[in-house]
Amino acid sequence: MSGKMSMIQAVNLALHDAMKADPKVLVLGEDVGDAEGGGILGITKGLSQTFGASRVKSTPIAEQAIMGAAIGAAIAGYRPVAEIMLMNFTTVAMDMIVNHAAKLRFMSGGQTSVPLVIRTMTGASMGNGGQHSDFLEAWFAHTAGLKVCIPSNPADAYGLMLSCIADPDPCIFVETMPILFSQLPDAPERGVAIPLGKARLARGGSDVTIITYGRQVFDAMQVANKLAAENIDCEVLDLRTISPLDMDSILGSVAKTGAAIVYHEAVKNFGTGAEISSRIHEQLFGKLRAPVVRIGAKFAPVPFAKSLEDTFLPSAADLEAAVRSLVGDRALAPAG
Amino acid sequence: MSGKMSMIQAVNLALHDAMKADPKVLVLGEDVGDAEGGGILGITKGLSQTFGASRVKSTPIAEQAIMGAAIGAAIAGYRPVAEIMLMNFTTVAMDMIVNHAAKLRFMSGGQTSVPLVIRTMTGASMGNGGQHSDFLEAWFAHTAGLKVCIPSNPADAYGLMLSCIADPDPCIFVETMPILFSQLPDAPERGVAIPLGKARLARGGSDVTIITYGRQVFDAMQVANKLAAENIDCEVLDLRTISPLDMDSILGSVAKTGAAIVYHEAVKNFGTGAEISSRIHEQLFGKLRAPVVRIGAKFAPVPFAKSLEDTFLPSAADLEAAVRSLVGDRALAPAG
Amino acid sequence: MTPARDEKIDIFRKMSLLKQNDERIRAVIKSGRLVLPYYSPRGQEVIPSAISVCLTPDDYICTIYRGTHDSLAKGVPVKQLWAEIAGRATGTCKGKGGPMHITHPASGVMVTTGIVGSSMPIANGLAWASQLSGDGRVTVAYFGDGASNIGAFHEALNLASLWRLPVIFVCSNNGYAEHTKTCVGTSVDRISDRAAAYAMPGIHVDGNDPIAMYGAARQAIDRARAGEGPTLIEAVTFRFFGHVFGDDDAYMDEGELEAHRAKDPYPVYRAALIASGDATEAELAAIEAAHAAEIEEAAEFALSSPYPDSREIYVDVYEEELSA
Amino acid sequence: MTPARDEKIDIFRKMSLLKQNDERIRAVIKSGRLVLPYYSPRGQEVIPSAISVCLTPDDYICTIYRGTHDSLAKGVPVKQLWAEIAGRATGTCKGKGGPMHITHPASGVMVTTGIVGSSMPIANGLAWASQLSGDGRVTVAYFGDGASNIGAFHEALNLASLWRLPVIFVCSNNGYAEHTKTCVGTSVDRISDRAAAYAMPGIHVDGNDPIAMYGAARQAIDRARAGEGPTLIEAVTFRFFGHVFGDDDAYMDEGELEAHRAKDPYPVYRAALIASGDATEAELAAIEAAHAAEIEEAAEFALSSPYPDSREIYVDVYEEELSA
Ligand SMILES: Cc1ncc(C[n+]2csc(CCOP(=O)(O)OP(=O)(O)O)c2C)c(N)n1
Ligand SMILES: Cc1ncc(C[n+]2csc(CCOP(=O)(O)OP(=O)(O)O)c2C)c(N)n1
Ligand SMILES: [Mg+2]
Ligand SMILES: [Mg+2]
Repeated sequence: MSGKMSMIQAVNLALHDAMKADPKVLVLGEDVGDAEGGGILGITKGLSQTFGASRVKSTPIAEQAIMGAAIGAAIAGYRPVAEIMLMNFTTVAMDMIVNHAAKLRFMSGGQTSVPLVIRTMTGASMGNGGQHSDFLEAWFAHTAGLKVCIPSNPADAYGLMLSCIADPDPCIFVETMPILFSQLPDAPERGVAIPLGKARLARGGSDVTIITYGRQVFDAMQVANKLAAENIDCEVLDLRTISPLDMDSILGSVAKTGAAIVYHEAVKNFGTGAEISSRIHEQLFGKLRAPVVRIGAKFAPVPFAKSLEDTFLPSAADLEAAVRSLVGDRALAPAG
Repeated sequence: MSGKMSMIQAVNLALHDAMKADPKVLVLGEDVGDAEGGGILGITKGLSQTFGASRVKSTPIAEQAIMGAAIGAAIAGYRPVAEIMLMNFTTVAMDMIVNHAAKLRFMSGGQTSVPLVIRTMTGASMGNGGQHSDFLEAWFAHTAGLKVCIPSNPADAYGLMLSCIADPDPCIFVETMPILFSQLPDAPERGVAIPLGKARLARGGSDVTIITYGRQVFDAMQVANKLAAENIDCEVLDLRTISPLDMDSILGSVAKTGAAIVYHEAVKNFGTGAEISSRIHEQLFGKLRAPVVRIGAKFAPVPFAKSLEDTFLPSAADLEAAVRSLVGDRALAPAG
Repeated sequence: MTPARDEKIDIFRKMSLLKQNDERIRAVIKSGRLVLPYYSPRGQEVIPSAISVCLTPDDYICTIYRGTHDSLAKGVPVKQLWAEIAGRATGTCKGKGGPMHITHPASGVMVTTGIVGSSMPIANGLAWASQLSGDGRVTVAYFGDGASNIGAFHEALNLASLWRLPVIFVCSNNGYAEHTKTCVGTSVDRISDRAAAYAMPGIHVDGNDPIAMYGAARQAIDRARAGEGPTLIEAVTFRFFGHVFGDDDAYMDEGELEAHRAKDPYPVYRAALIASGDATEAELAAIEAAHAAEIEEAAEFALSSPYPDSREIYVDVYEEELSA
Repeated sequence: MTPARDEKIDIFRKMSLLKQNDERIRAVIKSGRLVLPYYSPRGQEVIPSAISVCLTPDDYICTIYRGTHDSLAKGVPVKQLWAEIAGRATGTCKGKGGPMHITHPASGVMVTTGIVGSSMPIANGLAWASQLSGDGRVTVAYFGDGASNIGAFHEALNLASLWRLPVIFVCSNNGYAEHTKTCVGTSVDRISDRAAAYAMPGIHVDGNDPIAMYGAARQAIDRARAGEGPTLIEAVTFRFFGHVFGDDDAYMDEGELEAHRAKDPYPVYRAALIASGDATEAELAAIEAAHAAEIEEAAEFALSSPYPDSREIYVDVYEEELSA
């Protein structure tokens, strides 16, 4: 892996490579065809031209119909990648996703399976306001039968998308809007899948474990690098997959550092940080210097005004303060 | 409070009393009118006859339309109580609930408000299978702008319903099916509202705090009573409201007992127990004898077969084992 | 198009199986030997029977909680169906799905849903797969009159029309959605008229008349198989035992149920077959007797089958078992 | 019904305000002084202008992200609208909602939604409230052609018809849903024909013709106010600046945009008013000049207004501030 690429290009490349490798891979969603511009951000650009309009279908604005078509085709042996343009719009298709895609394998006693991928985007700080910015991964992680991943870089986006498409079960693939556009390291290696359910050690460290994913990985790395100059050594785990959680990596890291922060963009209350924090406390009770810190967005809808959006979002400054406070505790903690 | 009543009667009475007290209170949903039997379980029986068919409206099977009508009427000054027959059917109305009802006050800068109540039922152990039994309260608790309550007895059901109707914000009121039918203590006192966000001390105790709600309160009381004979003294907190959480009561109790179990019917992974557990660890770090135990359903869709449904559900036996194990720790724990 | 003599007998054969199967299920529930939520389709035999004689075993259906008839008519083995509604390991779905979620891909029964409206969008996907692979299959989506008022209906019919999918939308209009009369929830007199909103043919048919129903099914299925796209069929019928087993009928008009039961399509069709000379009393009686035995055997098989092992709760959540 | 002379001028007055306001917003975004997602309704002035002259200030509307025109035509003060899209504390919603969520109950602008299809079910609720209270109000739900394919449309129109709600469903068919041509997402040629699926009148009208649009609006509003129930209006129009500010137009046919811009309803109507003698050039110029000044002032007001205090994140989540 080397060079840079945008996440848009990386996902586009993954879809291209998957469609080329397997004629059963399909793409559907609003505006996804090339006649419609190949997706509002161009993520599906070129696919309908290359693989034909019958495998890459622009749909009406009808997310239940989109998900239904994807579910049915998946049951019949295809591997559809369905776009729900923004994560907030999954709300109009929750029945299809949760009552059907997630459950049909189980309810059929394993006779049918639903190998589909839901691609969706979200993220605050774009000024899109209350109905276009929510991170709802906690809902899907609470739903047995679904897998959820949120990549933070082009190589992971590419590799996780390949894995999602190859996976025999429904996967939700969340693209974080503010990091979709710029050229980022690392560009993917063609054909290299990244396994689901495995976190990435973004930075090794010994003092505090920062558990994060998506755009927040950048904040974490920034804070870690800044504090390294002060001899504060953060370990950064990029979860990549939210469900299933890579508990081995999480517990291994926190057992070593003795302190953990879960840092995500979703609202903190009842967010994924709660599950991660609870599991760490359950498994490492008595081995932590301090309680696990959860940092997430404020318990409010996403506001429009820039000033409020900034307040709403968890920030690198919040993270830095949390690390400092945990490291302050370090001195006071009993040895071992 | 004294005497017995069924939860069905209690909710019916609350709706009746609220409609009588305030002509702005409306009821809508599938089959809710008396021509349609007054609700599939009779919870809305007599209301259309007493208050007129214009205030109590049977609707098409169209949960988005139901919620939309409730939201619009609420904005215009009414207090609709909308039934979404089963909690799994909220999946077809999530946009209305989450993107609209929950957010319109905030997004309008406080100019509009949405004082509505969503009544819904759910619960496994009725043999209704994968699409009719889910507890999804974690989703709604993760959504700023909503309040969520799950009563465990007729007096609470009555009093919480009055509070939900009077509340200036959207409330989700969850009726737990397996405990709806039988005559239970205590019958409500007419006109007595139970405040939202306040837990009920179902049983005082000094050894372990069991934090629970809904049907699981019965298991908790049964276990507590059984263990009392062995001098194990459980405190049982019936949360009544899941969001906002009554952290004062939770922390006060756990600070006293030094050990806590969160026990709910929803799937454990990413469930409400995670939030409660994390908060306890955050606030009472170093003051717990053992990590907070979370007991919830297995990470699977709700199965049909009775044998599997029993395996799926968290049980009094699980709870009892957890209490015993926490009390075993008590002996070993440092004093204080 | 009218059915050939063989097809007429086949329709009767299915009707006999469906009717007796339903009667037996209700009897077993009543006896207390089984506990399950049961949405009897009794009275609606003609619709899936006539449709299924026009389908190949490979064709797909998506149906709903009231779909026992639809599944059986499509070919789900009676034993496995019984074992499933009894929650046994030998059921179609190992007991995990239950009566509302019968699935049996070997018979083309791909999805049975408990969520009103949801059979239609998924049927589209199955039909899309057939269109892509050119396997010549058609997909039937069964649903009720009440379901024609939910958003999924609209989205699915629009998409099917745009994509010219080989799918047939079969609305069994039985006059009620739970306890709500069709006219209370449905703003239009004929649900089949809604087809025009999707530039799709809509057929209104007496769903209790096997010959008319066969004609409607043939027309729609031929059209779908020819690649000409979807059809909406509204088949008018009635359910004889309320919404769910145990319901009262207080919400019905006085005498309404009795009037419909008096026109029970089963004896009417049986008598017609004999009167027309298509069959003899003895032939039909033999069919019925065979079904009675088959159903009896299925019930016993189910009731004596083992319950699923509790470990099954961890199986089929994902293909690979994940550690909790 | 045709508009009286005063009403004709009022329609023009609104069109002038809307058009210039849109031009100014785009100019300010282009200049970099404001950053916001902006869905220009330029080209669609006639629809809300003609409708709004038929509404009272008390009447309600629910509109969508492309609803700036709709809000202004209904009476939202220009200053507060500008402050809202600029995310300032002085905005209609204290900067919390932003351009996609303009709300101003004092003008009857009750909900502006960013979710396709969602204006309709909520409009029903407002109309239901009016029906209950007998306040005589009507509610207008604005939405696009693409929105006519989503489930909420179907559910809302069915309910409105059943309950005879005083609501008018206004579909601005501008030929595209984002980058998708109407015919790719909509199976029926005329969206207004879908009204028949709900036993509701459907009106197909040239949404760029103020007189025709006025007639359609009057008819529907009078009907609603008389308690006769809802109407679906399909108003054919075009958006001159793509889906969202900054879009390219690669998905459009060659020359399509230019052809539509050449038929810009604003100058056409302006010329017609003068030609018919309903107004003089000077009168109309004076209206325009006044608007130019008003908008200029609003923009300055917005740009010089303070940002909301960060404490506002905790306010309006609930009526009472809850401790996190
Ligand atoms: C989305 C949703 N809402 C409500 C229900 C509850 N429900 C189950 S069956 C039913 C009535 C359906 O009526 P219809 O479509 O006419 O079919 P029928 O039962 O008459 O065969 C309702 C409301 C549901 N299962 N799904
Ligand atoms: C449920 C939902 N799906 C998708 C979107 C993304 N989206 C925003 S506007 C739009 C196009 C809407 O087209 P139309 O209804 O014709 O209105 P127009 O924008 O042309 O005025 C889409 C797909 C959304 N906001 N909501
Ligand atoms: Mg029905
Ligand atoms: Mg449009």
